[in-house]
Amino acid sequence: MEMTIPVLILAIPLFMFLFLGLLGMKMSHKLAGTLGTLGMGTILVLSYYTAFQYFFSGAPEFINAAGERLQYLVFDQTWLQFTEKLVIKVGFFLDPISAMMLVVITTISFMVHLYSMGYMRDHHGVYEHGFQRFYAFLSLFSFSMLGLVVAPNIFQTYIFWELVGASSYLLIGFYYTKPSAVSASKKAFIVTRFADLGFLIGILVLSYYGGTFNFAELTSAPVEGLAGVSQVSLGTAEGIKAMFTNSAAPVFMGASVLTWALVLIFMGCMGKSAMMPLHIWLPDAMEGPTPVSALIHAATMVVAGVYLVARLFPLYLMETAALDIITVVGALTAFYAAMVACVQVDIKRVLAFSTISQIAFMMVSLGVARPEFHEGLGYMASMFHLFTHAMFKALLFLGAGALIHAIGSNDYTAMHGLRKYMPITHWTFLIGCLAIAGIIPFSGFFSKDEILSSCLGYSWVAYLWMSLVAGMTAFYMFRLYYLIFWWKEHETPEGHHAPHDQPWTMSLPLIFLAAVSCVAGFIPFGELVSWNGHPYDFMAHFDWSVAAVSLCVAVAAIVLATVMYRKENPLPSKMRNALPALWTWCYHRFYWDELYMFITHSIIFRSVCRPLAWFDRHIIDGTMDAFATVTNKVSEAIKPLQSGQIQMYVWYYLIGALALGVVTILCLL
Amino acid sequence: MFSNILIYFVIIPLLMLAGTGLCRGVRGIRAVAVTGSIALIALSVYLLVDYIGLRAAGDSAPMLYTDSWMWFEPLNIHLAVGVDGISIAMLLLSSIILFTGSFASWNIPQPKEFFLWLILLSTGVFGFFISIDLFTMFMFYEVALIPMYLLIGVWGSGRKNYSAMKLTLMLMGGSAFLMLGLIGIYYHSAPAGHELTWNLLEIAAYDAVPHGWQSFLFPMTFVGFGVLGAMFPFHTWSPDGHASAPTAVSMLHAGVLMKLGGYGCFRVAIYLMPWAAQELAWIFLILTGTSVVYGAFCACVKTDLKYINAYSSVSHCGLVLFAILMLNTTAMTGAIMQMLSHGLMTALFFALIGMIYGRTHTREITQMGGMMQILPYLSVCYVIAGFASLGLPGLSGFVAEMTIFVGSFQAGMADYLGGEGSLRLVFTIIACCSIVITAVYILRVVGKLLLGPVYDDHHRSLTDATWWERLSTATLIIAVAAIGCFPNFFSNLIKTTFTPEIFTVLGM
Amino acid sequence: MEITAVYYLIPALIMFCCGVYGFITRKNMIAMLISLELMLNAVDINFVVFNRFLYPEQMEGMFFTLFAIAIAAAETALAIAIIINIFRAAKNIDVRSLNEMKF
Amino acid sequence: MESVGSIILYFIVALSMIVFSVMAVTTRKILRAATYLLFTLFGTAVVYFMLDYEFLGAVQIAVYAGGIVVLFVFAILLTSRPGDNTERLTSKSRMLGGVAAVITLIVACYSLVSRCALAFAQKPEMETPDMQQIGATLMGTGAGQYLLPFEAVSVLLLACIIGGVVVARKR
Amino acid sequence: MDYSQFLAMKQEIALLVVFLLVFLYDTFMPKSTQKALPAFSIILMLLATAAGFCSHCLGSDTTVVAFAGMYETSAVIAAIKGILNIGVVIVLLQSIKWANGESMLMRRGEFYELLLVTLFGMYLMISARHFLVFIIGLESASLPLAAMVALDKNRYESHEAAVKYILTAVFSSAVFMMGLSFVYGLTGSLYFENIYFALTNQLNMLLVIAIAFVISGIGFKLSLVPFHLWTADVYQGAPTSVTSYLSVISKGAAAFAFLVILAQVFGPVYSKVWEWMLYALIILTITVGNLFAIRQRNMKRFLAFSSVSQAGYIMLGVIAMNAMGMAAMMYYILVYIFSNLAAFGVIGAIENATGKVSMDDYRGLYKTNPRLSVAMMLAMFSLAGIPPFAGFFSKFFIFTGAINQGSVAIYVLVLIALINTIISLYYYLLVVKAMFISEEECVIGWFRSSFSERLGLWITVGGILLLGLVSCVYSSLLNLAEVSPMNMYFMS
Repeated sequence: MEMTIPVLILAIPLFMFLFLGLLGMKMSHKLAGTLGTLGMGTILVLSYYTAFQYFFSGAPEFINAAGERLQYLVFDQTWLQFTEKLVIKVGFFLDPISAMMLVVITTISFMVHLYSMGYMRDHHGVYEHGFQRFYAFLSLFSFSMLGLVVAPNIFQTYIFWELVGASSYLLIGFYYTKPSAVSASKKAFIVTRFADLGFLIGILVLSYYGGTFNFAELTSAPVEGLAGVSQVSLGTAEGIKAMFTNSAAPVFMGASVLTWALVLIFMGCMGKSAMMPLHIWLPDAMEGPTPVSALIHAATMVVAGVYLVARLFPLYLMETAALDIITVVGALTAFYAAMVACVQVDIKRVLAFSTISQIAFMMVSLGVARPEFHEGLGYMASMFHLFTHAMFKALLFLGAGALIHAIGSNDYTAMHGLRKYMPITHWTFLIGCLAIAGIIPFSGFFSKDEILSSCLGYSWVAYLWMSLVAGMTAFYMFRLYYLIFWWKEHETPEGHHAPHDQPWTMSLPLIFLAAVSCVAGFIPFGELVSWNGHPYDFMAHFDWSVAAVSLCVAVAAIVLATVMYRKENPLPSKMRNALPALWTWCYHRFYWDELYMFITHSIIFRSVCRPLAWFDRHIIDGTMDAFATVTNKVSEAIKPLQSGQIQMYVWYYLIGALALGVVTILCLL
Repeated sequence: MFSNILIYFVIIPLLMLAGTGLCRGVRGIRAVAVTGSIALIALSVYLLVDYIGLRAAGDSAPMLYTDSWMWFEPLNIHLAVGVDGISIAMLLLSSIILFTGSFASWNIPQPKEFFLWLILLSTGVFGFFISIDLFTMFMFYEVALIPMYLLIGVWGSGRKNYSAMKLTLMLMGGSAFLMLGLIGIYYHSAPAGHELTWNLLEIAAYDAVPHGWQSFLFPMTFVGFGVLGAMFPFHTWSPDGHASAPTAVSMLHAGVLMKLGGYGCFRVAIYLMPWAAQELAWIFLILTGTSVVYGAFCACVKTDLKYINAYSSVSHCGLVLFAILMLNTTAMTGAIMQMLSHGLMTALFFALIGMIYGRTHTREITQMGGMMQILPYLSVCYVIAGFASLGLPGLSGFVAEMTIFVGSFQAGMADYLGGEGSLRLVFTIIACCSIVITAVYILRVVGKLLLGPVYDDHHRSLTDATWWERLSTATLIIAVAAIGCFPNFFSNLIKTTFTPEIFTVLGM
Repeated sequence: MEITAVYYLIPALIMFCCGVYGFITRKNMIAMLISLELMLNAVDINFVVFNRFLYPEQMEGMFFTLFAIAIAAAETALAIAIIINIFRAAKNIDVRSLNEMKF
Repeated sequence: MESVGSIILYFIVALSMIVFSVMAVTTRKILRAATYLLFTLFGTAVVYFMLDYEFLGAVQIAVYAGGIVVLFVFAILLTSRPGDNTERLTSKSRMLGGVAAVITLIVACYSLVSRCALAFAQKPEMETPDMQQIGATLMGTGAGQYLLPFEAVSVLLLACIIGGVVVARKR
Repeated sequence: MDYSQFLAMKQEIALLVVFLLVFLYDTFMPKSTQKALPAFSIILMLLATAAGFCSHCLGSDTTVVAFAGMYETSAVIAAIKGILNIGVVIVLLQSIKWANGESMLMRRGEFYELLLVTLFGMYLMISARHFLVFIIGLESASLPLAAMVALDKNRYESHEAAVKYILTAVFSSAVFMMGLSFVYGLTGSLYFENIYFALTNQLNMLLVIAIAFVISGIGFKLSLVPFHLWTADVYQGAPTSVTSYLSVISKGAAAFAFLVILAQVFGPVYSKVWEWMLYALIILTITVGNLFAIRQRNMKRFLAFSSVSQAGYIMLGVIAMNAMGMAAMMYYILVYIFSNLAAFGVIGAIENATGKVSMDDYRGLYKTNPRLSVAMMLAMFSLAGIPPFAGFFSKFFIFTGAINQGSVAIYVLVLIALINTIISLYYYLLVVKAMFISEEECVIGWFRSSFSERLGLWITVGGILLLGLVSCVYSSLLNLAEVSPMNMYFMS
């Protein structure tokens, strides 16, 4: 494969960022938007081409005779050399998941670019302030995200990981005059930064023992005869494990060092993918423009954590303890987020918690994946779900964006009964809901079903738990759906136009994504993506009993939602009154934010920073000043020596001379 | 004497001094300053290119362009010059910051005196970086320190008298220890039968300082330079000093002068006394490791922009010293890169703070807000500087910090696995934590100062950057980005310093 | 009974200490000067005694005393001139009034 | 072994020297102090005679007793006004002076006496230096001869004369 | 009797000739020509200096011992005398305006005569190898000074200072001579050489007390703490020219004489007795001098305490007991002469023009008198030891010289001294701050100082700038020191 296209995939968005960032203000809004979109379109085409090449060209560097998909290193440039072995390179790495991610990212990104052309202007067609900047940041994000997924080494991942964090910061804080947006962006950045600390230390540990940053060397074995081509191999991971075990300190605080490294790396993933307890930034991140939420906080960036775990999956397989931790964290998060999503009022928050929950699904899926069971079905399921989720969640977000754009509020109480006014939005949103609820034949059904299957293979507790969460997902999504589009007749406030559907730039992405959500389930994903590249016939492992059960659960949940929310009725408030404590806790998201507020503000800020600053000013600086003060004081104190009386002078003189003599005598003789 | 290129790093500033002294009008003075600093930049770039060429051609001497002229014959004091990659990087840094600093003080009152002192200061800086003779090094070091007093005292703001005095006294206090250390080194510089020498390279080659003396002289020199490197607990001059200093002085001081500390620690303390550096590193590791997080925590609660940045400098410079003490190539490379990076970005910070202060007449972030709407150019620059400071990839901070962390971790693990205690490891991890805290205080400032609604409506009438301000900040941003995007170039440049000779000297 | 050196040295030392005492306690400058004379005189005795008792073969101590007397005379003369001078300016010669300059 | 007469003479002289010096520094009347000083100086001269330094004794009487004391008396008469020829000493200054004097005395005496060979040396026989010898020593340049100090002290005396004149001159 | 021995005393004789000529000029020349007396004496001094240098350059750089060991001169001694001469010339230059003033009309000639005699006394102190000569030198160097201090008849402080000076000086010399009498008792000689050999096996209480008394006597001249208490009062009261003379020349001579006595007389008991005494004295001197200097507002008094602490630094060259220390000390004295005279030059110029000597009056001086302020600042920086001014080099070399002694204690001592430089920097910077940083209106208006004052300042500023950077000064001093006969007495 030639280098040109991969280079372009990375270069074009970077160029667009610099171009729009430096010169955007000089050009018209429309031009900037169009250029940005065109640029993204180009990348879309190139990425599709690349992915197509990878999956379907059958070239020897991509697939071997046995039909196994290989990893291919397109290029690898030294960027910064630490030591002989530890070198950060910037490269382009193709394997099933990165090719898949290329498709996901460019698709959603392009849709969002297009959509924003309509979204980022008001009803009179006036573009928002900073429109060019918006496109510049979108380009920056696309660049970073693409760089992240094609990274051939973990340090490049980390670099772009940070960059997506920064672009996320910039985009969440896009409405920088709004204090809430500012604080939300800050929160997002700092929480993920904290998680990245773990990631960084994890990298340090891993690279120290592994002696490399390269994924290929960490998890894969080179393929004979083809430069830059390798294949996922447990053997290599075994080798890494052996390096850890053979070293002098294989155990640290009760767990093996490899486990520590992997858990620390997972900590980074938790931050990025909003796993509990580092999830708190994601709901707040909804302060950003909705297309941003769709792109970054639903489809792409937040799944980077999942992606990274998948990247290092063979290593994780070496330490199942780490995988168990992932499973537990994922399961708890999934349940928690679903609980919270059931009672939220702000539609974007519902979607945000739904995102958390769904990502947790993917995590769980990775956590339960074992080669022993269905040849690592969970891995494939996770990636599949990542794919489908990206599509339908982006769809839902963009739909929500359309609603917000039409209504001017995030609150469903201002919506209700919009189905007649905004038919396109309604139908696409419904498709999204069906997909996420896991109704056959929409895409979510397939991916979720496989996740549940793999859970079953892990333990029945996990299976039941995740099925419950799946049911809750269906419930809250349809609660949302009904509350937006049904419940009661829409009341347009005085002096407002009745809400209506949006221009084509916004509708087109909705329709496209809805269409994808309808059919994506039928993609033979197992053929394309599996943990070791081995093609995987997923229909062969399709567990119809699991599917039936989950379908039943979903339908039941939908029915429940229909009963409760289709028409205005007192049932919801009754339920709420029945369990007031639970409702309050859920509504306040189990007070996580308050806890964090307490920790950061009262403990770190008040009890660490302030005392330290005080300590610095008064004790440390005080000591330094004290040298001066004491000197001055002493100077003042010995002033009487110079009394002006010569008789005192000679007295001191004589006593001094005698003391000199006597002390010397006493000391020396 | 004039055939050596390095000597021009002192001659040009001296010519600038003369030129400034002779000029009458402010235009002339500006012209001298700008011309001179451009000449210095050109010279350092030429030196850089030539140096790389020589290294590529296989010249593996520890220092190139070495030359030595006898000065005080009976004491064997020479005017000895020589550079390696580190010095070249520092020279480049200094000339860039002098250049931008000249622009940042475009409209300073009493320009003649100001530039005289400023250039005198940079004479000291350049002299320090080219010297390889301990005596001349020390002399230039002190030359660079004392103009600070008048620069802050006359052109400063706030509690300038107090700050100027404190800064000068504390730094001179450090140099008092340093002087003792240097003289001590001199008297143990050569084995019996050889002539005592002040020459760094010769001392390092002899490696004759007895261990007992090393454990006395190492702390002396390390603390001596460490004070200037804002090592905890001797950093307190830094917040006050920077807060009171005029813009260009803050830039030069934080950007270049504080680097003298780190450079000196490396070049003198560690290079000449490797044994003590290994044995006594733990004390200073604790101090510097503490100062990394400590400075960051303190910065979190400050509301004066310059104080915040000063504490941030404490944290970042702490990282420099911290990394130097790791005694491994990677960490040391990282330390030097951090010096470069911190020099540039902190200069950028101080330039911006000065520009904002010049407009709003306050540095309290509680008194400002929404600057992004009023001063978009400066605000964007500030955000970039902030990102550089918190270590965003693509800007200089990231590469430096990562190099340090990787290197330190290697050293820490080597210690840990080698059964030599886990101090390095623990403090590496503590130092890593600074990346989070840095993010906290940087974003806090960005949030309060630049974003959000406009705090004071009087600020709405402010005008954005003038051309010289744009030039000054843009230069720095380009430099920051250049290091951030092409780190390997700088890393390799610095690594050329770690010739095999140093490895044997340091026992690395 | 033998009159040894110490028989002369102790009175000389006592004389010296009287001078010290007088110098420190007297207020009148001339009285202080008188005390100083006592001290110088004591020194002279010391030299002479050492010379006579220990080193009779040479005359260094004696000559030192001789010159010391001359020096003492010179400094007394000068000191008295200065004291008279200050008497003119301040109309008294109380040493405690010399406190214009202190601290 | 000394003669009884000389021992008695010694005690008279020593006692009077001590007594008069104590009185010189304790008397309230300044003129009396000068007089006691004179007695002390005479005592000293007698000591010089007893130690066989007749020339020195003569110089002592001539210069010290004759010159300096007269100078003192003139100065006292010039500077004292009726009524203030007595002075009162504060107890503080007495204490300080006493402490200094006593410490000096103790330290000096103890260290002197501790050096036995020096303190308890017996008076050896010595020829009284005659005038010729003294003159030659004063004018010679060899070892133990004092031409240089002699010349130097003349410069000093000249300078003191100039200084005295310039200080004492009214304008 | 060999009177040709006087020929060994070339510099002293040249000085006496100058003295005589000045005396004759003053006495016999008509009133109208008296105004030229200062210039006349300066020229004569210059000639004498040149003669002194020449006589040593022209072949006789070997050591000469005259008067059977009472007097010694060598290249080093000639050099230190030459250094003092240079200082005197500058002092004379700076004092011209004052000496030609109204109040000095009757005393102008006496000022020069007395000054020359004191200088003669200092020469004797330096060259003396016999305690009688030394005492005479000491008295010649201090008694006429008392008269000089009293020269300013219109100021009461001047009289007060003179009384304080003469009474304490005589007291000190009495104590000194008491110490000497003990030394004589112990060794039986007043010749340095004899004492040196007699002391080789001696160590007793009497000797310690004697050494303490001797040190106190010279410490008085050098104003070492606690023998320094007269310093501030006398410096403040004396006419500025006399103060500057006292602070540099008298101190420089005493320092060198001190070294001579300690090395050539008490050398054998160096490490046993007086090394520790000097440690204590140096620490006390530097610290107490600094502590007092901090609070001073009167410039002369301020410089008095500054000179007290400088004396402590000078002593570092003595304690080293080696050629490097000696050279460093001489170099330090030279640089100190230039730096302090620059400071006194400015103070004198301002005092002559406006009568102001308070540091508070100096506030904002830079705006009214920039050149004087810069000269003052350079002086302060040099005194504080800031490069590239000469003071830095002298401090550095004196520390280097001291550490050459090699014991651990000396490192501690130097460290204490170095820490004290920070305090001293503080108060020197106070002056700089007053002149440059204070934003108040200066009470001292612009004035043009006289030619001689400016010339003096130019010379001193030139010295401050060049003495350090031009390495041959120190190098040649060190070369001289290394071949000097005193090396025999230094501990190897």
